[in-house]
Amino acid sequence: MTFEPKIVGFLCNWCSYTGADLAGTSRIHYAPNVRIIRVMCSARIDPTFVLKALHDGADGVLICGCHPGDCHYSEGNYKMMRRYPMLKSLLADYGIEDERVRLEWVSASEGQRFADIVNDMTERVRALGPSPVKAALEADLAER
Amino acid sequence: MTTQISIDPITRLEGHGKIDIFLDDDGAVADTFFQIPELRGFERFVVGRPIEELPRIVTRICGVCPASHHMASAKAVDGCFGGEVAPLAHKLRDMYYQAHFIHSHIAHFYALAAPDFVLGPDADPATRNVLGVVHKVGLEIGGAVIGSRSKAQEIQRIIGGRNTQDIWCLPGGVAKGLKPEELAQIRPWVDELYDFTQFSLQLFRDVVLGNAGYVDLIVNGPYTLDVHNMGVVDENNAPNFYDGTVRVVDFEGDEICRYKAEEYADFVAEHVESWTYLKFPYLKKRGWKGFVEGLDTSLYCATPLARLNVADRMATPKAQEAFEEMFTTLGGHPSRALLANHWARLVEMVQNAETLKRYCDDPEISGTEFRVIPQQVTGEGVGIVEAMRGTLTHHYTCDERAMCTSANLIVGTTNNNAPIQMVTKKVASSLIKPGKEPDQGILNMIEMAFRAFDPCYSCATHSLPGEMPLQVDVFKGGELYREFRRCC
Amino acid sequence: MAEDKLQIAIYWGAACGGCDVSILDTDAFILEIDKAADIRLWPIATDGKYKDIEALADGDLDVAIMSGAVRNSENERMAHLLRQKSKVFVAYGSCAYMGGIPSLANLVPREEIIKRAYLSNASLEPGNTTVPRPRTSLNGYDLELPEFYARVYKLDQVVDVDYYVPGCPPQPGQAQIAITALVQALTGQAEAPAKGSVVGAYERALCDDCKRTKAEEKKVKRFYRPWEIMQDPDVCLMEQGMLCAGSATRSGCGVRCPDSGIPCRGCYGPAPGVVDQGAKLLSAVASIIDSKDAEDIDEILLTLPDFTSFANRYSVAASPLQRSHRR
Amino acid sequence: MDDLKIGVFVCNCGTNIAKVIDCDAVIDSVERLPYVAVARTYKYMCSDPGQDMIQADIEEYGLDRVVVAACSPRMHEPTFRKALQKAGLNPYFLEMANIREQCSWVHDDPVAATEKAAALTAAAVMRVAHHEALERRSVDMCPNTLVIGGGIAGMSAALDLADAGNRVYLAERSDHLGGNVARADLTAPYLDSARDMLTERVTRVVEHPNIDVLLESQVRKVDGFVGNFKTTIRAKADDGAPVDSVYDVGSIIVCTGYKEFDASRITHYGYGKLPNVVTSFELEKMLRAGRVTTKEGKAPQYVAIIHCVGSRNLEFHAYCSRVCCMTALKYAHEVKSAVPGAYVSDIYIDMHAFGKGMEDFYRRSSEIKTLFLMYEKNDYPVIRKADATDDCDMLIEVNETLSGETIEMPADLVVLMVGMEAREDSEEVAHLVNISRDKDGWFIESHPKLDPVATTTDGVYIAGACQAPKDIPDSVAQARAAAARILARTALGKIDIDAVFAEVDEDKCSGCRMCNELCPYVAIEFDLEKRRSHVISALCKACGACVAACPSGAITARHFTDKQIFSEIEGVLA
Repeated sequence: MTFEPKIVGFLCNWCSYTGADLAGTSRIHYAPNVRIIRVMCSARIDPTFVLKALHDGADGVLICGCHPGDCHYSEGNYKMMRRYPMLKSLLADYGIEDERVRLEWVSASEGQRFADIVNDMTERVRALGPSPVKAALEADLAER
Repeated sequence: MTTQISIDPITRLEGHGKIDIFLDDDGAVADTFFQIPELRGFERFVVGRPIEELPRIVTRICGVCPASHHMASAKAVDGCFGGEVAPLAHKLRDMYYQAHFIHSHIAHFYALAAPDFVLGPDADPATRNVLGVVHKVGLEIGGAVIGSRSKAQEIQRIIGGRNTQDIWCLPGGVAKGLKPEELAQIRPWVDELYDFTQFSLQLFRDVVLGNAGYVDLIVNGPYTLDVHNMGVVDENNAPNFYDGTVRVVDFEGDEICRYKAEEYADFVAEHVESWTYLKFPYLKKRGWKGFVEGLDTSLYCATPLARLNVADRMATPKAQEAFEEMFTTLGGHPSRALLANHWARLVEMVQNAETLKRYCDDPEISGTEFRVIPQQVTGEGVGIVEAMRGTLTHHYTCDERAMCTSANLIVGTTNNNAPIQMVTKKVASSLIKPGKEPDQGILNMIEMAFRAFDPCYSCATHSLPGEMPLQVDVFKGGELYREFRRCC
Repeated sequence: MAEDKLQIAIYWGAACGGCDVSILDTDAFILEIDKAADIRLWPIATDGKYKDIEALADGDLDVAIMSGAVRNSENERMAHLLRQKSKVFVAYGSCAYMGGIPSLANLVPREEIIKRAYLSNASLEPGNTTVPRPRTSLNGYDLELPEFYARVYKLDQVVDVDYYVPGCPPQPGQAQIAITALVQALTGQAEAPAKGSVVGAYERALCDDCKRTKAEEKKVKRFYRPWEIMQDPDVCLMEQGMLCAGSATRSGCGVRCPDSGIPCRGCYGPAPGVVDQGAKLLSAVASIIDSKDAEDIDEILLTLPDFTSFANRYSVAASPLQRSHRR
Repeated sequence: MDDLKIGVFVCNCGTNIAKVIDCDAVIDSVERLPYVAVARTYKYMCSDPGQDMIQADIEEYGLDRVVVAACSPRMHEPTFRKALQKAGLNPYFLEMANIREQCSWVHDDPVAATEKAAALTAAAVMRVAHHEALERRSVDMCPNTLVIGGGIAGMSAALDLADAGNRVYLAERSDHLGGNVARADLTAPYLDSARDMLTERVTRVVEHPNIDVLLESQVRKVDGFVGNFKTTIRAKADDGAPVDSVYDVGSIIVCTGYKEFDASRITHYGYGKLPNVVTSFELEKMLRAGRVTTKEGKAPQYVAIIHCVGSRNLEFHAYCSRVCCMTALKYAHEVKSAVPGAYVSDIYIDMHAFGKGMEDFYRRSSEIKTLFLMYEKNDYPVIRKADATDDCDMLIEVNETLSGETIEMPADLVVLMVGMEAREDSEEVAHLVNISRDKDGWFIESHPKLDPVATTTDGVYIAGACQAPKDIPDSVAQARAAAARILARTALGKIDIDAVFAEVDEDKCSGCRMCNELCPYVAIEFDLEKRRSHVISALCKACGACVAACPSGAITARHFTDKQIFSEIEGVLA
């Protein structure tokens, strides 16, 4: 059986979530692996959410916000833009492969782009295999 | 059939260290193994960290002597930046470190060593503790002990911000200076501490030297080892705790070698045994020869006594008087009498107090030029200080962004790992003989040997703390039939 | 042992001993504890018999205070034993509470730790290939060492913990407050804190107690390492570009580090209710970076290397990921 | 929370959901979750019977939380919130799982889609358990309005508001009213005089007792929130020194208009080098003066009009400027009447003749013998100086697409139909009033279809060409729509504030001030005495930036709390 990754998506309400809705209204088909959690703005995405998702068994985390300059709240997405490289280096130090966590800008009109991103990420995470986090924490318990 | 005696304060007990004594069929000691069961891996996990953070990370090797690690680390880090340090910072660090030595030595002498001497090794174990000492010498003195320790701690705190888990040193200096009002605050305490060192020496004279039995135990007891001595000295061969040259002198007083911090790896190497996590340092040029005594041995002690053994003199006048008195009593310089370490601590404390006084009188001490901004990253540094428990070496390398690329530590107590192994066997062999079964005395005797070294396995394993709780379990035919325990 | 006295044990796991020293540093308070309680076990300071602890019925100890993390099988065994014998089990100090500095080792594989210590450093015996092993058979003697686990655990990953006292080490005054609160609760003089509470610390972050001035404009164009600039002793360190974890760290330490010119590194742990101190610090610090350009942001972040060891200096084991997952 | 009762309602959406997702399987999987008291499917949950079913179940089972798994919450969240409210439940006790737009419509594997739908529904169930009752609140509404920009849009909005009896402050940067319309001669398609139209407006505005016209004035600062703004306006006083005055207003309309594209940026048209290449506005000026001539003062025999200068190309602006096509036709008429006998050629990409009367206008323009030439996007016509032997000043080479041939047209006067651009101060204005701009610099409306005059900042409206290129009727319509929106609110005297906003727990706030500068709406204030930050809830738009950034977790996002999102994470991964 092929491995089906579970990816948690955090999407801003105004652009990316609407873009994902547009993919729906346009009947653009894409991989069913991303489960979307809606937040008002990508600036609301606390890096803790990403860590928690990985801890709870996510194989990947996709973060989407409005394109730079297009934020519904003027500048919220810049906050995410700044957190992202710091989060990525933190995750690298914890041994999480680069492609498991991804930030993309998706506007309300980019249903196709959203679908493409989901497909691409699903393939990449599938190629990486299951996230090592849950297994490693369970192996730790077994050692004791 | 082999009988196994486990002196096991850790694995099945309260502390962190374990001695296995194996008896032959006749009931004589066949071999002993002193094991340290823990490792924490500081040398590895500091790699990749900003090098200037190391002085605030490695302090967690030991909560009993964090200041020593902080200082050795700070100096190694200075080296990584080319070594330029504000001259005032060196003075302040040295001053701070004297205060740390004083409170650490007070704690050791009064809480750990004094019970043996003040109350006697045969006293009821229940009273052989610091409270027993206070009762015997008087409550007033007990108050003075606690007060002096706390003053020395407070001096350290005022100078460097904290009196434990030190934070103060930065590359090129220190993070804060000593304000005139702070100096004014500590000045009277320094005088009181000096008086307290004189009081302590007098107490030692009265209680210990006044008792011929004790003197005999110190000078002639089983607590001697024919191994060499290591310590840091200044240009006059007087002890220096913060900075200087490492000098190694054999037990007859001849210099074997001296080296600068950055040369340490040419002179010292560490031997590994698979049955303990703690390594065994030895003099590299002589090679590892096993746990042997004698002029040819490559083993050495790094203890307060060893420091005075390698020194030709003390750096301050009152300490010099005390030094002369001690070695005269011990029958000459150097001395192999391990129990004289307690006395050596008191002698050192005098030098610490006198040095503190000198700094208080230094007109530059409350200046503001306490740090320079490093201009270059040179990538490697070795910092050596004398920790309370022996010569402490930190060696770091870093990349051009000043991120740590390697770290190597040789810790005070580690230096004494082999001597502790050996004295353990020596004491055990003198106590356990065919037909002579071990009793409660084995505890006291082994404990006294350990206390002479004041070993700190927190430091040594970069993991475990504190003083030595002990338990002796005697096994015969695989069965436990005697057990003796004590925590210190 | 007097019947009406509280029965207390104090113990260390993988610790430096600083926590025990912090209790000793409460000075005269120790005598008060001594009055109110029988200290049945405290390796650093008093006599106590491990076998006696083992012989106790479950719950006979009123309080067990354990410092240190769990690094090996021995630490874990003792944690279980003390938990079993005590009514109230306290994780004391940053290591017990969050893994502490020793849990920085969780970012490194166990094998590399062994390798660095015994096979590849500057002062090893030339040609050494020996490494310590759990079991050694030597001249017919069997010697054992506790098992060195793959990673460090904080105490509540191993046993059920009732209360936490943060700090590396806990500030003695706070330790005194925490112990007093527990003693009063156990003797019916006060209400017990809710299970799982952090005691001996405040509810707000360190900035609340920090005397440095804080301005509205908190923007960072580049970060400075503490040695790179001379700092203004009166102004918020973050505003001077120096990473300081104070805003993401519970207060209670007495602000000793920032008061002495050294940025907070977070030893008192996260503010109440926060899951991961590091993630919160990250989120806050990133937010005040003064740039809207991805490349520029990368440039700025070059001035803040190894953020992870600041984010979780004392709390790698407590972070959601707990350890490196590199394969 | 122990006695929570959650109802789960899974919508089939006819077959939209049910044809891919096994809704009964979703019910089976969520029924087992804690607190779920009832779980049902229905054909159309949003229909009246569907809503009735939810309301009946709320009553029958004593439900206190409701999950609807259906379409996007952006579609029907208000519908179901109302249903809850009608049944006596707080509307915020609803959570929707989006199993249509983000599931049945995008996945074709029924098994995977059903599994995902179940996960999304489980997440909604776990989330809704942590929902809190939230109440909307109302505050007084100041009836005054600040209109920024005295063009046709600004004046039209001002008049409607003032006619209703409300005070209007009309701030204009320049020394006169009228904006870009004041630069035009006639208007398309009826060739009415722009001047006449404008004069009527300007006179009424200036004379209106309820309108304060503030010329040579700039808005410097906007504080406060909807219904209660404090605006600082800097005016040039008589002696030239600037004076700041503060005006209390409840609403703001931004009507700052556009600027024209700088034709010299397209170098190959030779604007600025070839003297007889002019912009549309330069032609307007000639028309207004009643004299259309070449630089040399001669009447042009050949006039060529080139469309889409700066618009509809890859290099400059991809968008259509909307008014140029019809303006070009207007020029065809006006040139013919100003220079009888002139040949007019009209070189275009596509002829955009949308709107009332425009197609007729196009036809009439053909009838007056305008020569229409069509060129391909990005295949620009090339203008060169004619030879001395030619009877014209310039020659324009066009790859004409209808004929498929390359045609060379004579020209004495070339008119470039310059497109519209966002003004260079649009970023500054956006900052001032806290609204967003799109990638071209146009202000963004709240909803492109349903809410075209409101913005993301409540109480701030946009009208006219500052929002996007627009002609006069559209600008006026939008302006008057904005005025109507404001009047609707001032009529009530109170305004409702959304229940969703961020809150600072002062017992946790350490006063670190990390959040102080983060809020785009300046909703966070710092109490210097208490040393605590505080969110002005009426200003907060609930983006959550400060919530995520607060290093000590002292700020909570109502309806998007950490706990709610954590449970959602657990839910999607369960």
